[in-house]
Amino acid sequence: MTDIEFDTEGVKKKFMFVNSKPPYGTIYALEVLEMILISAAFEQHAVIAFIDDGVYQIKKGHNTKATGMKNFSPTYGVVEMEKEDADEDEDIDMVWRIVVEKESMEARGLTEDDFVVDVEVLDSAEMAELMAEQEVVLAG
Amino acid sequence: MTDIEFDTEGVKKKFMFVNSKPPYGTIYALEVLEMILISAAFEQHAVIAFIDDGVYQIKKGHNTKATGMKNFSPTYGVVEMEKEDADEDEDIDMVWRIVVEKESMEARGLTEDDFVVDVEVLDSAEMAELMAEQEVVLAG
Amino acid sequence: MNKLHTVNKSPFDRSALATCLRLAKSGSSVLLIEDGVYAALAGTAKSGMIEDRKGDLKFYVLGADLDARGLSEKPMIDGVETVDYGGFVDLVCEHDSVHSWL
Amino acid sequence: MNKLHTVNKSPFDRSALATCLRLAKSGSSVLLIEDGVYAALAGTAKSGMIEDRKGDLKFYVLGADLDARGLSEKPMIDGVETVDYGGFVDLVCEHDSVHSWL
Amino acid sequence: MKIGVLVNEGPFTHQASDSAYHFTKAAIEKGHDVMRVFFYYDGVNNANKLSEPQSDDRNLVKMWGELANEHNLDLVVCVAAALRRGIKDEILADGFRISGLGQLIELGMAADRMVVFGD
Amino acid sequence: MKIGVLVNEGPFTHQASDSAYHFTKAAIEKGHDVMRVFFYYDGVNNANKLSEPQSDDRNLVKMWGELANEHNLDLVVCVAAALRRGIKDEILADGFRISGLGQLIELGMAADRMVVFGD
Repeated sequence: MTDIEFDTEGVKKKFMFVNSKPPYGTIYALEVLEMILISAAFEQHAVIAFIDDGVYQIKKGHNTKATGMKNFSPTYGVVEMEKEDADEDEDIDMVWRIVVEKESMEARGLTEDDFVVDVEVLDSAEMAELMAEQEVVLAG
Repeated sequence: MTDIEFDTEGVKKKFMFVNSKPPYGTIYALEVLEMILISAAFEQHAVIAFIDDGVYQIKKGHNTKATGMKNFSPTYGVVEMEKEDADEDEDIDMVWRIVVEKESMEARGLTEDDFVVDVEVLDSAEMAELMAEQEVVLAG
Repeated sequence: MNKLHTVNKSPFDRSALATCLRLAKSGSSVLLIEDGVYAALAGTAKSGMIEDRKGDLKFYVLGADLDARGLSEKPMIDGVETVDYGGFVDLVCEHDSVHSWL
Repeated sequence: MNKLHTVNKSPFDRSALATCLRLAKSGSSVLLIEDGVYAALAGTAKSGMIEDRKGDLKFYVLGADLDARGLSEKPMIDGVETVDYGGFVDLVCEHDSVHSWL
Repeated sequence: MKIGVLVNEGPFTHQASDSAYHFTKAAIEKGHDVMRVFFYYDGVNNANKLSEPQSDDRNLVKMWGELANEHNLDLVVCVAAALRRGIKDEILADGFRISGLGQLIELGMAADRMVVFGD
Repeated sequence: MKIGVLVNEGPFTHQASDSAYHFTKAAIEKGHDVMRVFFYYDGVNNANKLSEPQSDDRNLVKMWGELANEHNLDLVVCVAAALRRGIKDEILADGFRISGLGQLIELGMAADRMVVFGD
């Protein structure tokens, strides 16, 4: 079958990628990253949110040598670059945010310094406000 | 490749099948039943245990018409027959027990009358004792 | 925005419902499907989760999933409305956006 | 019988560890693997689960899974012993039977 | 209304594919335009034409294919997720096509509502 | 010591297959007899030879097959679980064989220890 194309000319939506699962035990953390990177080409607004055990996805120092799994952590460097590009290029109307829920982070013994990317830490009420604004919510 | 056979002549072990997941949301409840039925032919001791959300697997009145899924509930009638055969045939040294953890059942608003099979209700301490005796613990 | 939240996990085993209730804004709706329907039962150790939020959230449960699990004759928490797959579609359309709490 | 229990689920999201601790007999051992290793961390909201049972259960954690998750330099609960896959095999052999809490 | 559907889990193992199927069917019956159903993560296993459930069980792979053929429904399997899991053209079921993840983002952009079914 | 291993989940999606692989390898290296690795539930997807992970990721299907060939390890895929999920002879990877669930019960009977990896 041939690809079906949609008319998305000029469409600008608010996407949110919700990460709530711990890394490595399941594949969601890795495959959601592939989603996030592909979305950059479409120049949509995007919020990458970490809640519950999802906050462990961006913990520094992942070392998967002994488990033999693929370490997806360096890919967050690419996500951060895409975000910086979007922030700095004034011709592109595209805002990317990386946000962490404070309550989830603290319950899990983590602080901002534990993360491999720069994040905005939001409390539950602020996270709820931000989530309420989102138009397309994708999770894994 | 051809089947490799083990010498299991005269082996009699204590098997336990642990059901802890709710039915239909995932396939475990159905596929563990296939395991239990096959095991009957090997005349081993077996405990079929329901703990946590697993107690919902034997709730009466499953009706899967609208979801279109396969209703595995009638298969518990077959399990009960296998158990009765084992109980009544004095030539077969094989004990089957169907046990439910009381605390799990009560937390979920269920009573013995809710179940599609006759069960022994054990409290956590009794269940812990029984579990400790088992030699082969299979779960799904 | 007026959100529809869906929860498909048992409140006894998983944290999805608790997270949804923590992060759903007042006035939005929650539809329980699949193993999420157990949260709609009255008289369980987890009934309080929904009872406590009946005032500021609207709750729905998918009837097909109650039936599959043999729960249709069990008492439901007051105010939880049962819908079929068509009703699920209507809820999706009546709200501005859908958030699935996986 | 002297049992080895394995738990591979996060204590924050899933009930598996709580169930294991409720039904494991005094004197048996618990090995945390995969997403179960988060329960071995000191200073989290769930650290108490293992701290409370250190007296009557012996706890182990798989180092490979701590490493993968970037936890090897984080403080662990006192008394939890780290093993590698070879140590996992040894534990299986030293105990009479294995119960995986899935 | 234009609706997009995402399926994250494989058939039988998780109810997500069943729920997505019944939702999609109901949406079509109500006259909505289900623009595309996108299969990601283990959802790609819904497109394995070798799947042969027991005779008294539903055949989800076939059901999706028939729904697609009856209603000209676009069933797209993510190529990256599919390669990893061994879902390739030689076993791709009737009614499905393999394409890139961009087609999911486009779906999110084009649809009025996006509904996700997963674990 | 005679050890039996049960794998309940598919490759990549869940770590169960990775953990079982490293456990099995370590057991063999310590001189134990891993009598059989039985694949049930989604575990049957570990035997799909079409699986083609990214070049920088591990290839679990191949790793299991190689371990089997090196150490004469018996990898058995449950026929009922496999049929449902479309794992058939035409896509069965090297080193695996398809057989009945009785082979799991026999494994439990014959092995000194049975270890289960799942979700």
